[in-house]
Amino acid sequence: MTIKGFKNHPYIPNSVPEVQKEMLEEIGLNSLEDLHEAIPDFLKLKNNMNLPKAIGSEYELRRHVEDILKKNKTCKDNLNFLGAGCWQHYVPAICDEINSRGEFLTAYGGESYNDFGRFQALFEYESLVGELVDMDVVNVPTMDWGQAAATSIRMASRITGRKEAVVPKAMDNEKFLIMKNYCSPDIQLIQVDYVKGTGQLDLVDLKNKVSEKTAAIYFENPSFLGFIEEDGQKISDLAHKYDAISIVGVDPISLGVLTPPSQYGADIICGDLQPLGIHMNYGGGQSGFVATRDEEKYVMEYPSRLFGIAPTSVEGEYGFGDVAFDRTSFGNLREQGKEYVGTQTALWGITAGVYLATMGPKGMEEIGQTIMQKSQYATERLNEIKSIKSPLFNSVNFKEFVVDFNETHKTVQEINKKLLEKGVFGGKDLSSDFPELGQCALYCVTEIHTKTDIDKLVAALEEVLKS
Amino acid sequence: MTIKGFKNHPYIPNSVPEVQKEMLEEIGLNSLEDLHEAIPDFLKLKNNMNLPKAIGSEYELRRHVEDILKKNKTCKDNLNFLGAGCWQHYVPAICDEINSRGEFLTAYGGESYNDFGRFQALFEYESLVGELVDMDVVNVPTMDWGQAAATSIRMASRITGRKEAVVPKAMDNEKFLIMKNYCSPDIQLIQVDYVKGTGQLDLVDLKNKVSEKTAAIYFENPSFLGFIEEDGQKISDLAHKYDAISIVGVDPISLGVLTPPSQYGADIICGDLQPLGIHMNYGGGQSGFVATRDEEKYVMEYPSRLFGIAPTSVEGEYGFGDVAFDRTSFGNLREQGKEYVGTQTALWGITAGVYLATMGPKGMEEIGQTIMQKSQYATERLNEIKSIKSPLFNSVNFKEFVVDFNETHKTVQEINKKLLEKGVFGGKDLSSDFPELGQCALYCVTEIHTKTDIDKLVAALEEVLKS
Amino acid sequence: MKRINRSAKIRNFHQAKWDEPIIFELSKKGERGILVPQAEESIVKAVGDGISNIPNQMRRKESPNLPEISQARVLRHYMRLSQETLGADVNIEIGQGTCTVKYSPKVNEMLARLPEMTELHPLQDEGTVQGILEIMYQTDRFMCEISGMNRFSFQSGGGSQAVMTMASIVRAYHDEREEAQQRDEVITTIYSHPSDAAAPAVMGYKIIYIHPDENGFPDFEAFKAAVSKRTAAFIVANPEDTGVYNPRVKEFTDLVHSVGGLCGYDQANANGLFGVTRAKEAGFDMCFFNLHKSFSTPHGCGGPAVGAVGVVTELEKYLPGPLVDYDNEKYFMNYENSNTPYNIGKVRIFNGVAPVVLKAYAWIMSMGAEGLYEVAKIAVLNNNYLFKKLMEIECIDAPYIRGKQRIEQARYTLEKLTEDTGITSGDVQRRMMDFGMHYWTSHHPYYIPEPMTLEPTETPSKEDLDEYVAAIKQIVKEAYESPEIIKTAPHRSVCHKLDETSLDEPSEWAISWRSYLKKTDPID
Amino acid sequence: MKRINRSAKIRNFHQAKWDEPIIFELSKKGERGILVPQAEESIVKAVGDGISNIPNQMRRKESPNLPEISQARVLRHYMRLSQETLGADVNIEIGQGTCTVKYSPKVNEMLARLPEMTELHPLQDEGTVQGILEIMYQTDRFMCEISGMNRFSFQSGGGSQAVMTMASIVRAYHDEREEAQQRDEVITTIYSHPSDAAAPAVMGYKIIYIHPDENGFPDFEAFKAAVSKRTAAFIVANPEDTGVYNPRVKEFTDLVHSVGGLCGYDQANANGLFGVTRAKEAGFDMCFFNLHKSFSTPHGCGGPAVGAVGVVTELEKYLPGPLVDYDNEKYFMNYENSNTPYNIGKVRIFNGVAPVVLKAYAWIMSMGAEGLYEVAKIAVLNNNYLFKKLMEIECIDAPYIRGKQRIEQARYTLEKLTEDTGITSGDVQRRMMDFGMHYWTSHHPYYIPEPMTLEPTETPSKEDLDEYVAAIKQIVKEAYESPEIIKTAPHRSVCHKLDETSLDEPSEWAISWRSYLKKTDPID
Ligand SMILES: Cc1ncc(COP(=O)(O)O)c(C=O)c1O
Ligand SMILES: Cc1ncc(COP(=O)(O)O)c(C=O)c1O
Repeated sequence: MTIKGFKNHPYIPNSVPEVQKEMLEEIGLNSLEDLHEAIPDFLKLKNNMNLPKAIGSEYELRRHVEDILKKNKTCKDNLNFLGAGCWQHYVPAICDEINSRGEFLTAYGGESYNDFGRFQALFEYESLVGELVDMDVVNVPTMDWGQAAATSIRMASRITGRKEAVVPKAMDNEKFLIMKNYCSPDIQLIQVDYVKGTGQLDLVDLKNKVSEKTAAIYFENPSFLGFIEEDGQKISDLAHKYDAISIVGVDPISLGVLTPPSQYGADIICGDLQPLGIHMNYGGGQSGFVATRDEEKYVMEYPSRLFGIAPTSVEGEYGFGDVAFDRTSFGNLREQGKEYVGTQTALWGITAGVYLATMGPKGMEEIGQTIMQKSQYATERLNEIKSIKSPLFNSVNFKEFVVDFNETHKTVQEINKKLLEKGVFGGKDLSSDFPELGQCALYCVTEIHTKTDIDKLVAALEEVLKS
Repeated sequence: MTIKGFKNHPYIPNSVPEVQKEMLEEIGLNSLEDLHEAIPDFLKLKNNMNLPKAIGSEYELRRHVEDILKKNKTCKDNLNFLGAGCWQHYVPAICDEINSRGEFLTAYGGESYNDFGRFQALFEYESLVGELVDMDVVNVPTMDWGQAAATSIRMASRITGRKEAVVPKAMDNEKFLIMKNYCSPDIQLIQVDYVKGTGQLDLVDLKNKVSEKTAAIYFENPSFLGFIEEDGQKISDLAHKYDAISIVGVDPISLGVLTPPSQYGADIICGDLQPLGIHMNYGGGQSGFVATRDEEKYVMEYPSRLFGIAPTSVEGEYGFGDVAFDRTSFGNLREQGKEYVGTQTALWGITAGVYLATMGPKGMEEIGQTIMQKSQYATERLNEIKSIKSPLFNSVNFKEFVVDFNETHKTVQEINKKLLEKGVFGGKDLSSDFPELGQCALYCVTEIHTKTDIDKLVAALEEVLKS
Repeated sequence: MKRINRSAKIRNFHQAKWDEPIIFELSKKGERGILVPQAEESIVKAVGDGISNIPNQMRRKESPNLPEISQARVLRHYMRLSQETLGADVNIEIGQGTCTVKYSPKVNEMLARLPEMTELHPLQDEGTVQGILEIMYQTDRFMCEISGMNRFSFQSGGGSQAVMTMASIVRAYHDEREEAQQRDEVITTIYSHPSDAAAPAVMGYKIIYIHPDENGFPDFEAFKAAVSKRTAAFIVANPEDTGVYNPRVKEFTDLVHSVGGLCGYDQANANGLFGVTRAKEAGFDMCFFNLHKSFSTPHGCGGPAVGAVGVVTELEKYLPGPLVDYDNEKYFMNYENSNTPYNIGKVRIFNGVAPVVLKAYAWIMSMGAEGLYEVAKIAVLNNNYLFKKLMEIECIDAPYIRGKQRIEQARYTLEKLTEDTGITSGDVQRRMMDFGMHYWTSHHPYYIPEPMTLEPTETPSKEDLDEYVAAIKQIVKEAYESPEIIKTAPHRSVCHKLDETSLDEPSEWAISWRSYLKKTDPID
Repeated sequence: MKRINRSAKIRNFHQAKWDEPIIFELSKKGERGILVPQAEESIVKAVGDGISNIPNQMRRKESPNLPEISQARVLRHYMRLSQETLGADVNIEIGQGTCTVKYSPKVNEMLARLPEMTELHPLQDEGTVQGILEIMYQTDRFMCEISGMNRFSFQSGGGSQAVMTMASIVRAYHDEREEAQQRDEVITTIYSHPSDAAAPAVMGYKIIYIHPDENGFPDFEAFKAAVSKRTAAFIVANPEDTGVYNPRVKEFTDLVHSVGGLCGYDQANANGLFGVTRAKEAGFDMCFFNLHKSFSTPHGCGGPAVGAVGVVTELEKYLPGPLVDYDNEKYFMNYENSNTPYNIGKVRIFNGVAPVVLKAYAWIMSMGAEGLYEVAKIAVLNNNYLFKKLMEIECIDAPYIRGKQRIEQARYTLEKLTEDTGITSGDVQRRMMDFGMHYWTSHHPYYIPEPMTLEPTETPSKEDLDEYVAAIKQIVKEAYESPEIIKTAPHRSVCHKLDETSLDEPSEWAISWRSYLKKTDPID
C-alpha cells in the first residue's frame, strides 16, 4: 500500500500530523491505518484510486475550471429562444444575494430552534405561492414540475382509491417519462389528444377516456405548446362529475394575468418555480411545487414537508414547525407514510419567495403583460416571413408558441444550426416528440427580449431561409 | 415648474402618494413642494435637470451597464504584466465572500456596541499586519500608499519638529505628486538619486542631503523599480544619526521572504494593502497602511483611527474602542488634532485581514518564494532575447523588474501596442517618468503567471521585435 | 489592563434575533420592490395591451394578494432571516448525524455562479455546452473510480430520489426478466435511511426490515430467512447511522445474487470510506453518492442537490438518460439507453442539477486520490475521537460492538440521563441551541431510546470537537443540577419552546399566512 | 390556535453574539487556510529556489507570526463577525446623522463586481478600458448637471479627502496669484463637518469658525467681520448637520468673492437638495459630493469611497488629473491640466475608486432627474416627519429656527432628559442598541449639549420611522422609571459597557494583539 499522507489540507484541519497523533493517542490507536480495522482486508482497496492529481492551489483550480467553462456559450452572450420547461427570465439581484448568503446556502436539517430563518422563509414561500395560485396549502418544494405532477397524481390516486390518470398527449415528453416512471407500476397514465387547429385538449376524446376509474385529470395551463387552455372549468367539471380530481400544472409567472386554476376547478395545482428568480443553470434551476385547499384529505396526502406557523411559550413570538410530520416517511411510519421525502430544492423555494415578495402584485401583473406583448409581437413578426406560420395553433399564447417551418422545406435542425452561427439559439425542435407536426419549433419570448432582440431573430431567420 | 412626481420607486418606499399625504398632514404641510420652503426661490432650480431618462427596470439597467462594461478588456481575458503600484495577485474566494457580506459592505460609523464585528475585524487586521511588518501599532487603513507615505512624513515632521524629508528619485511619480501636495506648503521633499548600475539608493547623494533639518528619510523596499534595496540598515542608521526618522514603504506581499523594515531600523512603515486579497479594480483597490512601534510619541501622531482592545463590564468579554480618540480631528480638538480623518478604505483593511488569516505564515512564505521564482524566470527568459536587457539593473528583484528595450530601436509604446494585439498587456512604459532610461518598461510577474504565460510573453515579444 | 479571562469552555452565545414580522405584515399599499421591463412603445403600437385577447374566463380578475414592499425592506427581511439560520458556514456542524455537513469551499460556489454555468439552457446545442458536458463526463469517470461501478447518472436530485431511481432500475430489471410480479420485496435494515424503505415502497415493493444482532450488524440469520425468490433487491447503507460497518456485507450481497435479486448500496455518507473500500468489491450492483454530502456541495436548506446513481455495466441500459459521452473529439448526449425498451425513462427533468456536479468536480480536483483518502481517515478519526470523549460521560452510551472503530458517525443513547433526570434527548436538543449547536436525535422510530446521532466529518478541528463535547457536558451537568433550564430551553435562540399542539390538528394547523388569518380571530 | 399578539411596538431584538476569540487564538500549528501556486518544476530547474539570492540581511529569518487556521474556520470567524455588525442591509438606518446611509441596491454591487470592472489594471491602454472611461465621463456630466459646476474629478477617496482637494485647489489658486502668503485663513462654521476645518488646516490654513445666530444660520455679522484679504476660502456645508438651510448663502459667497477668496461647498449630504438647488446658483466655486452617501454606494465600514470634487471652469486646471474626455470617437485620459504649472498634482493614486463611480452611475441611471428630485423630497419629508414625532416627546428639543423645515437631518438635544434623570445622550446611544438601532450623538465638541443627530434619508418607510421613534420613547420612559437599565446598557448586544480607561493610557492601550499580550499578564 503506497498511499501517501496528505498533510495540512486547507479543508481538513486535522490533517496536521501532530494533531492526528494526539487524537489517535486519545482513542488508543497507533496509526491512521488502524481506524478502518472494522473493514475486512479483502474489501480494502490495495492501491490509490486512479484520479487526476490534486490541483495544488485554489488559483490553479479556479483557472482550470474556468478554462473548461469557457467552452460554454451562454444565453447571455447569445440570443436565446429556447423554453420548453426551462425559461430565461430576469433574475433580480436580490434573489441571488439572498440565496448566496452562506447561512441559507449551507443550512440543512436543523430544527426551527436553530434554523428559525429557514423555517420562516419557507413558510413565507408557501404563503406567497399560495396567494399566487389562490390556495391555502403549498408544500416545501419538490424536485421539479414533473415530480410535482407525478406526486399530485399519486395523491389523487390515494384520495380516490383509483388507478388511472388522464394526461394530455401534447405535453413535454421528458415530463411524461418522469410521471410514468413515478406512477409505475400501479397507476396508468392515459393520454388525451388535442384539437388539430387549436391545440386545445380534445374534450371529445377526454370524455371517452374519463370514467369511474379515473383518479385525476391532469392538464396544463399554459400548455406545453404555449397556448392558453381555455376550457379549464369544463375539464375540471368533467373530472368532478366522475368524482375524480382536477390537477392543473401551471407556469407561475403567468399568474399575474391568467386566472389561477383554483378558480376554474383545480383541486391540486402544481408547476415549476424556476421562472421565479432562479437561473436556468442548465436545467438545475427547476423546482416543483404542489398546492391544494386546506382540507385534511388533501393535506394528509402530501409526501412533502409542510411548514406551519404556531405560537411559542412566549407571548407575541412566532414559531414554526412541521405540520402532520408523521404523514411523511420521516415520521414513525416510514414507508407507510406518504411516498417519500428527503433533500429536494428548498433553496429555490426560498428564492421564489424572495422573488414574489419583491415583485408584488403589480410586478407580477406587469411581467405577465410584458411577456404577452413581446411574445405576441414575436409571433406576428415571424408570421410575416413568408414560408413560416406563426403561431401554428389558433389559440392565444403565453410566452411560448409553435412556429411552423414545414413550408420552408428545411428542417428545424438545419435552421437552428444556421441560427446558431449567428448567435441565435432557435426554439426547441418538436419534430421528434411531435412527429405529426412535421418541422415545427417551440419558441419562447419573455420580458428579457427587447424589440431589437426579436427583430434580430426575424432578420436572422430571413437570412437563413433565403440561403 | 414641470417636474412630474415619480411614484412608487422601489428604492423610495415613501414615494407612495397616499403615504406622503399622511406624513405631510402629520407635519402640517399641504404639498411636497412646501418641504423646501427654507430655500429662497431665486436659488431654486426652475427646470428638471437635464439627465438621461431613468432606466425603467432593473433588467434594463443591468443590460445597459453590462453592455458598457463589455467594452473593457480585462486582465483575466488577456495576459497582463502591468504592476507599478497596482498588482494582479490571486484573490482567494473567501476574501470576496467576506467583503461582499451585506453587513460589512453597508456598515459605517456605528459604535462598537452596534458594529462589534467591524471593530473586531479591524483590530484583527491591525494585529495581522503588525505581525507581517513586525510592529505593534497599525492604523485603520488610509487611502493608499501615497497617502500613507505622506502621512508618515507629516508624522515624522511633527515628531522631529523639522520640515524636510528625503525621498528617492526613483519612485512612482504619481505617488510623489500625492506626497508633494499633501506635504505642502510647509514640508519640502528632497529627492535622492540612485546608483546607475544597480538602481540602489545613492548613499553618497543621500549623505549630502540629510542634515539636522531632515525630519525623515523615506525609501521603499522593494523599490518602485522592483529591486530589493539592500542598504536598509545603513539608510536607517544615517537617519538616526541625525535624529531623523526612518520611514520605509513596503509591498506587504514580499514580507514572507523579505526582512520587515522594522528589523533594519525603520521607525515608520507604510505601504499598500491591495496585493493582500483585493482586486485591482482599475486602481480602486488601493489602500494604505501605516505601522509603528507602540511608543506614545508615535501613536499620538497618527491621524487615523486606531482600534484597541479593552475589557467590558462583563468578565471574559472582549470589547473594542478608539485609542486616544481626541488625537484625531473627530475629537474635541478638531483641526488641532492630527491632520484629518474620515472615510478611508476600511473594507479593504478587513479584506487584507481575511487574506492574511487565510494565508498564514506558510502561505506568505510560499507566495513570496513563488513570486521570486517566477519573476526571475521571466527576467531570464526575456534576457535571452537578443536586443533586450533584463533586468536593466544589477540588483535582486522582487516581482517587478525593468526591461531595457533601447537596443530594439523601437519605443515601448510601439512594442506595447503590438503586444496588445496579441492579448498581452506589456509592462509600464517608463520613458516619460524616467527619461534617463530611454526606452524601458517595468514588468510585473506574480504567482498568477504560469510558465506558459511567461513563455507566451517571450514568444510574443520575439515576434513583435522581429517585425 | 488585566488580561481578559477567556478560559470558559462554553460559548456565551446568542443567536441573532430580529423578531421579524411575517412578510405579508410588511406590505404597504403602493410600495414596489422592483420595476419590470415594459414592452417598447413600438411593440405596444403593434400588438396593443397584449392581454385583452386572453379569453375572459382565463384573465385574472383580482391581482394576487402578494405583499407590496420596497426593495430595501425585502432585502432587510431576508438578510435578517438568514442571520437567524444556523448554516454550516457559521456553525460547528457535528450535530446533524447522517447529513454529512462538511465545508463547502467558497471557490467552488463562485465557479458555479459564473454565467458560463448559470446562463445555460438545458436544450442548447451540444456544441455550445462542451464545458459543462466535459465536467459531467469527467465526474462520472471519477465516481466510477471511487465506487468501482461502471456508469453514473446525475439525474436524481438528492439521495432519496437516488434510492427511488435504484428501485426503478430494480423494477425495470425484473420486468425485463418477467419476474416483476413474483419479486415484490425489497429488503433493508432498520438503521438504513427511511428513504431506503419509503422510495422502493412507492415503486410498489413490500419492505422487509432486518434488525441488528447484538453487535449491531444486520442479523445474518434473519437475513437468510428473508431472502427468497420474492426478493427484488437488497438496499442498504453500510455503515448505517450507527457507524457500525458490517464486515460480512459480501456474504449478504452474494446471497441476494444467488436468488436473482439485485443489491443497491446507499452511499449517501460515503466520506468515511473514500479510497478504503468500494461498492464493487462488496458485491453491489448499484450505489449512489450524495454530492451534497460526501462531495461537499452545500445543502441549500435541503437542495438543490444530486444523488449520483452508479451501476455495473449490466444495469447501464436502465439508467435514466441521456448520459454524457465523449467521442475523442467532443462531448455529447448519448440517448442510447433512453431508447432501450426497459429503460426507466426520466427521474428529473433535463440533465440534473449541473452546478452541483460542477462543485463536486471542483472539490474532487482539489483533493485527488490522496486527499479523498485523507478525508476518509480524518472523518473516521474525528468520529472516534468524539465517540471516545462522549462515552466518557457517564450517562451517555452507544449500543453495539466495542473495540472496533465506528466509521463516520454514531447513534448514541441518553436513556440513562432520562432515567436519572427526566431530561430527554429532545430536551437536550433544544438546550444545545443555547450554545449555538445543532443536535439531532435520530430518524423515527427511535429504535434506540433517547437517541442522539452525531457525524463530525473531516471538517471540524479537534478544538471544535472539544467545544461540542464541552457543551454536552455542561447540559448533562445541568440535567442533574438544574433541569428546569433545559426543560424550558432554548433561551438564546430566535424563539422559545414551540407549542406544537396545532401542528397535528387539522382545524388549527396553518400552512400559509392566509390560512393562519382564516383560522385565528383578529386581536382587537 | 389563537392569533399571536404582535402589537408590541418595540422589537424583541438580540444581536448575534458569537463570543468569538481573537483570530490569533484560533491558530493551530500546521493548519493551512489556502494553498498557494508553486513555481512549476521547469521553472525551479531554471532558477532554483528563487530566494537564496536575496541579500542575507534582506532575507526574512523568522516567519511572520500569523495564525495558522483551516479555511472553514477562517470563514466561520468572519461570517460570525459580519453577523455582529449592524450594516445598513439589516438595519433601519436613521441614527447615523450626517452619514447619509441609504439603500445600496444589490444590482449595482453585482455590476461593480463583474470582472470587467474588478480585473482592470489602471495603466491599461485606453483602448481596452473604453467601458469604464465612458462611465466616468458620463458620471462627470451628471454631476455637473446636478451641481452646476463645470468639471468633476473622482480622485478623492472620500469626503474628507475631497475637502483636502478643495483646500489644495485654494492654495494653488492663490499661489498662482502670488497671494498664498497673505491668504492664510479658511472660514467655516462650527456645525460644518470637522474635516472642513481639519483638512484645510493640514494645507497650512488657519481656521476661522463662524458661530450660528439664534436661528441657527451662520451669523452674517460675524462673517462680515471675519472676511478679509487674509481669507483664502470659505468652506461650508449648507445645511449643516442641524438641517437648517442658510437662505442668505449667496450673500456669504458674494462677500468672499468680493475680497478675492474662493468658496467651497461641502455637499457630502446633498440628497435633500437634488433638483432643488445647486452649488452654482449659491455662488460656490467648488463643491463635492460623497458618492458613498448621497449617491447610494455602500459605506464599506468606512470606504473605499469617492468624494467627487467639482469646480467652475476657472478652477478646472487645478483639478488633479488625468480627467476623462471624449473626442466623439473614443474616451481618453486627458493629462492637459496635470501639466499646468499650478496643478495640485494627485490626491489619490491612479483614477480614484472606479467601482464606486460605476455604482453611482447605475444609481443615477435608475433615478433620472425625476427620481433624484423625488429623493430630495422624500429625504426631507422623512426628516421632518421624524422631527415632528420626536419633538412631541417632552424632554427632546432641537435648537434654532422653528416653522421652516429642516432639510435632510437634524441635531437634537436631550439636555432636559439629562437634567431630569441623569441619563445622557451617550447612555441613550448604548440603550438604543438593545432595540437594534444605531444612534449618534454628534461631532465634537458638543456645541449643543447632550446632542442626538439623526438623518433618515429617503430609504426608510414611515413604519421604520415610527419604529425608531417608538424605541426612543421607550428609552425616555425608562429614563424616568428605571434608569439603571439604561446606565448598564447595552444588554442585547455582542458586548456590554466598555471599560474605556485603558484606551487613553499609553501604558495600557493595545492596538494589536501582540501589544495586548505584551501589556497584560497571562492568566494562570
Ligand atoms: C444514509 C442516507 N441515505 C439517504 C439519504 C437521503 O438523501 P437526501 O437527503 O439527499 O434525499 C440520506 C440523507 O440524510 C442518508 O443519510
Ligand atoms: C457634511 C460632511 N462633510 C464631510 C464629510 C466627510 O466625508 P467622508 O466621511 O467621506 O470623509 C461628511 C461625512 O460624514 C459629512 O457628513
